[in-house]
Amino acid sequence: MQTLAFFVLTVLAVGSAAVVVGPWVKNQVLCALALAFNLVSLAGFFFLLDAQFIAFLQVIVYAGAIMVLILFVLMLLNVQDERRLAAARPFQRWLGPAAAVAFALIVVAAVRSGGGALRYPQPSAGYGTVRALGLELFTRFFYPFEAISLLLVVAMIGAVLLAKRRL
Amino acid sequence: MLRLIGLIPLLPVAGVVINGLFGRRLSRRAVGLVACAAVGAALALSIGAVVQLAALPEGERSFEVSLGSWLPLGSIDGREVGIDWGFALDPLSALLLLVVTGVGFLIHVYSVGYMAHEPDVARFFVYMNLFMAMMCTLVLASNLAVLFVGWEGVGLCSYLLIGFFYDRPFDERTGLSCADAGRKAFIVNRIGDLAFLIGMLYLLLEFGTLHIGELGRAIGAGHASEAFLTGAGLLLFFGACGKSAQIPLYVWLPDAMAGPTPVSALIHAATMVTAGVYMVCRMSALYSAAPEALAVVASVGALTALYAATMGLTATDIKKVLAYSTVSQLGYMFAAAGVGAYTAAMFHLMTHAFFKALLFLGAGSVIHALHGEQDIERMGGLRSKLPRTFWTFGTATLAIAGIFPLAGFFSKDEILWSAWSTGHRAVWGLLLLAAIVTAFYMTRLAWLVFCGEFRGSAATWGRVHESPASMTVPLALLALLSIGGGWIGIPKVLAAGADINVVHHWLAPAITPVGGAAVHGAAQGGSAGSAGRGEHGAGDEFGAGTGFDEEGEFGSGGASGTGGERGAAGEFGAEGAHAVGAEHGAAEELALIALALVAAVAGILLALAIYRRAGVAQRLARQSGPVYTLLRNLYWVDELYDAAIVQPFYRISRISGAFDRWVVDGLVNAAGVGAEITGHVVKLFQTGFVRNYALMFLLGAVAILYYLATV
Amino acid sequence: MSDLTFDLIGSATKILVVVNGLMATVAGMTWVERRLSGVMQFRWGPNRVGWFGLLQPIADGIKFAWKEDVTPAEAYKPLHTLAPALAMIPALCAFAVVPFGPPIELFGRAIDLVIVDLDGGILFALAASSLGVYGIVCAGWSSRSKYALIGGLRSSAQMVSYELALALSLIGVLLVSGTLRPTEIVERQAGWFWNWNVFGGWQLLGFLIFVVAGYAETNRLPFDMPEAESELVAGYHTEYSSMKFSMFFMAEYVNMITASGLAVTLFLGGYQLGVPLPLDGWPLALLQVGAFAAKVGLFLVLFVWVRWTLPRFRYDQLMNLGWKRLFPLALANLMLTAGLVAFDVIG
Amino acid sequence: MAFGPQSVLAVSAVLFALGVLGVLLRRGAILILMSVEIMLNAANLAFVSFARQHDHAEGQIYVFFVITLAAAEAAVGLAIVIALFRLRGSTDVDELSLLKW
Repeated sequence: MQTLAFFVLTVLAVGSAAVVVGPWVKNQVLCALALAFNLVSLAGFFFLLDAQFIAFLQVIVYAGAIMVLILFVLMLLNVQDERRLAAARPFQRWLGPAAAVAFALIVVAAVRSGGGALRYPQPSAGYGTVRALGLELFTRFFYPFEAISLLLVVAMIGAVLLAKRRL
Repeated sequence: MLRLIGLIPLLPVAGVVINGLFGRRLSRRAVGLVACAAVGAALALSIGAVVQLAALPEGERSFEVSLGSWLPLGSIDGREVGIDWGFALDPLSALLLLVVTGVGFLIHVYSVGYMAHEPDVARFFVYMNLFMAMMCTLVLASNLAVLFVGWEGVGLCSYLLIGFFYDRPFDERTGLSCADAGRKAFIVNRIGDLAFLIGMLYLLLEFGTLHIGELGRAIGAGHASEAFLTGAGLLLFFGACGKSAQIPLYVWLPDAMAGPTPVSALIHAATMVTAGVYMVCRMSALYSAAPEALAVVASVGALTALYAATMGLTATDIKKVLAYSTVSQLGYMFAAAGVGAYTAAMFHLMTHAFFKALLFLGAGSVIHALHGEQDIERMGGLRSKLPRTFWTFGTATLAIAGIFPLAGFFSKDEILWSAWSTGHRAVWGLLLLAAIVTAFYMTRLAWLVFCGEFRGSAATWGRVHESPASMTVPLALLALLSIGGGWIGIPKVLAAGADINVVHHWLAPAITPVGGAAVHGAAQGGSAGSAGRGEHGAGDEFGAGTGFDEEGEFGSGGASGTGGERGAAGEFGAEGAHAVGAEHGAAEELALIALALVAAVAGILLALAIYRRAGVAQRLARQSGPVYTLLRNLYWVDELYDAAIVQPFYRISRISGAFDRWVVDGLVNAAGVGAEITGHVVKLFQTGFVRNYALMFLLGAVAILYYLATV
Repeated sequence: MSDLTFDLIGSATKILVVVNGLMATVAGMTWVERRLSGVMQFRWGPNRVGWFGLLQPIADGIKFAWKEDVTPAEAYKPLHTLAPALAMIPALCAFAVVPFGPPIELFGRAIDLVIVDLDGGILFALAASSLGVYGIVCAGWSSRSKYALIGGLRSSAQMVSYELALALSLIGVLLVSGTLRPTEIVERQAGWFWNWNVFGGWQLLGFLIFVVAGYAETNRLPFDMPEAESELVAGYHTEYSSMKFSMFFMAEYVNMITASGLAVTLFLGGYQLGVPLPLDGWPLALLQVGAFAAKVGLFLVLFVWVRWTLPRFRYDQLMNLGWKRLFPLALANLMLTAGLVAFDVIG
Repeated sequence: MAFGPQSVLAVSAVLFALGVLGVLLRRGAILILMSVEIMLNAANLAFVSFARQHDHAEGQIYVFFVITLAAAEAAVGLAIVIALFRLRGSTDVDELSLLKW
């Protein structure tokens, strides 16, 4: 059951990611939608991993806010399709993918050889619930939490300053 | 209130903050109001505190607060050393505190009127308030470190205020601008302060504390060698020379007159310049234990007193005359401290604060009336136009000349007497001469300004006007003080034997007299010293006798940190010659008083004789020839310093400047060139295409990852 | 039969019931809306088809089905077809966590009348509703028409802006009831009606904000920028016709119902009657489901009422309201509630 | 390969690699931003998996932070893109090779 869900999700996630990444899709709005799909499928992963709260957060913040923002910008700027890859720097074309693949391979190999557990243990009661995370967040991670909120404020101001024509 | 003394320095700071931040937006009157209010509050608080202090029994009239640790220095050879941010109020600091805040307040009020037509008043009052804060810190400091903070602070403020009119020229003879004058004052003070700092650190290393009381006890316990104490004392005294304008560091004070007149009155007459004297009295324990240092103090003081007075004879700038007079009066105080009569020094400090502030303010009023004219050659006959100023100024003149029964008389006479009675006859002689000269040039000044014919242009004469109330009222108050201020120190002989010398009883607990003997010995003007000698065996009896009168009180007062058993010894020494000693001393003292009075009167009459009729002075100047030019050019000391110190310094600076330009900068440039060359190579990587950077980044990441995964 | 199969069947039936119920309500709503608007504007509204025109919705449905389905030549086909579904699905999903009745006994098993009883149900609802925008955006973009595009743009911005206020106004309730599980939230509002969060939880302000934001989220007047017919012909669904259009249409209504359901659940005691009755078992359950339906219905009527009463906002006004009024108000409400909870006044 | 830590990590690795590819191959600034999002999400996945594996909430907390961070990053990034577009009339990063010698 889980495994089935896992495979389905994997296919969806990787596929949508490929759509976003692959230079063969020129239409940026499509890519954005694919990314949104990818994010939702990741939320599915989180559900599978008993991280309810994070899953919801993923959907609300990522799919619901960030992606909408990106879509908004795409439509606002009404950007035309991406042009073909310039042939100017060919090594970019093969070296890049090669490095990326190498990266993935190394990680997978490391994970395999690391010989970590093959199965997840039984989660403790109330794992991944809002309460559990909330407690952690406001006790041990209180200052990081405040810091991140500060970061948000700064980012907001920065965005306004950058995007506004006249202040 | 006593617990609040920590606030006294902070109240003016409030003024600083308000005026400093919003001064430009506030109206002139508001600024003045804030400043005066700040100082007024400090004054009120000080009075309250001092009253409470006085309420305490004489023995424990000393209160300390520590606002927490300031410099925890770790351990110096074994002892845990930490410096607190501590304030202390004892009779000594109380006296000066009252003088500072009181006179300071009056002068602030005066400044409101005086600065009415000057540019950015806010800045002025910010500096003034800051000065008050620093001065209070200095006075209240319970350890030398805090005192030094105040010390430097007032130095800074004095620099700022002297250069207040930084854009105006000041002295045509030396071609200084006001800014230069400020710089001069600052640098000269630095020299002294350095010595002070060194002395301070020596003490710290020796005793592991800078707390004045503890220092006193440690010294009294006699751990340190006398040589060491002498050295430290001299170092500190050199600092005092800088701050209090004594030979050889007096040169800055006359130029300090570049500042606005209230500043001269407050800083360069009444308070800051007396800090040196205060410091010496504060460290009386140290100096009393180091007779050689004390001797130096005395001689320097006496010399300065006469030397500066002579320069006052020929100066034509109204404020400079007063400046020289200040220097010489400070000399007086140091001389007093030098012969061991710290109380006399403080007494004179106080009275001097009154009449000298008054003189300056009067001068300020004159200058104000004449729209900035300062040359007495272009004044005269102002008495009719400025009656109030005239009367107050006149009073102050008599007071400084030492005419009975004005404030100056008592303090000056007391100093003379202590010098005489402690056997420093030479000091006494110098001081007496100085007294004559003082009386002379002060009379000259007063006469040239207020009497005779007006020598300025008719236009100016037309516009002369008496100053506003905000200026004349402080004048009046100060006049009263300079009349009555001395009556708290009436010597016994004049009081028909009744002992009503408040100052001494007040100050005694805070003073460690020479030899640490009978604290109240100073009651009859420095005979404390002789009482000490009585203890040393080689004493002259009347000193011991008069010292003895007070023994009873001392025994009951019992406030001296050290001199307990020695006081007793002094008592024995005094026992025999008590009866004879008293009136013998009295007769001699009366004679001296008379002599001093005669001297003063003589000086005055001489001045009148010369200046009543025009031309006499000029003829005199021509006849005296070289002497006159010598005085006129202030013994060419400035030129001497310039040639001996400043120019060589410049030359060295030029050499090292060249070194810096060619060698140091050369190295720097070499580094720069190297970087540039490297840059030309490295820049090839910078294609400007983000994705290339990303690629590089990725390659690096992969490499690291591979390393981590394999190793 | 085993628990698993029973649960499967149970959920299946529940889903079936709920979806059909929703559809029926939608159909009803179309009629109600038109009749009510008629009343408000002193005209009849649909009154030919069937008794009082009650059969009008069916007629409409048939008509939609029979219409030709036009797709613009320039349109991006796959998305253009997908968009209506994208709009519909989240709307339906969001309702899944709304408890419409108390747990009941059936075949000796307890069944709670909610499709899924999630620990973070409220979050789920928010997530689903936040996904609702994609349908509109895709529709707007894929039809390659400036009207539609602008409609899509507007709705995306509008959604993002108002979700803030919406979520913030919720948090008040969550603080009071100390859980995100809708069923628990409802349970905590049992008893007299003054236990309802809107009264007992001091959430009146939050309630109002929620309602206003809800209107914006569902693109209803006075916030129907995305389809402002006076400016953008019909906004994002300008290029749609026949069933596709009707799906948008239905999606809007389903959204309304969901929003109302959430509002009721969070603030108005869900299926609670508000008066303790000496009943239990089936009758009480039925009564409570009825109460829920009634409350939701009330809200729907309110939706209609507002639509036909208030004029449409200008876009900048909309944004100002969202960011400069509702958002701070919601924050204030949050602070207040937090304070009250901290000092044990409530919750 | 069944559902378990290793497989999930493998998936996250693949996703990350894809994100990297996007950054390397794509030219549209927004697309690059999106690829970065993918990378972030791959990291999140790994985090959550670890959290689950060690039955500890920390990993999820980090994900929480990452998401917040991503929000900030998207806001600023998009703002920059908009400014860029106003300036150059395109979001092609290869046209922005001004900052070179």
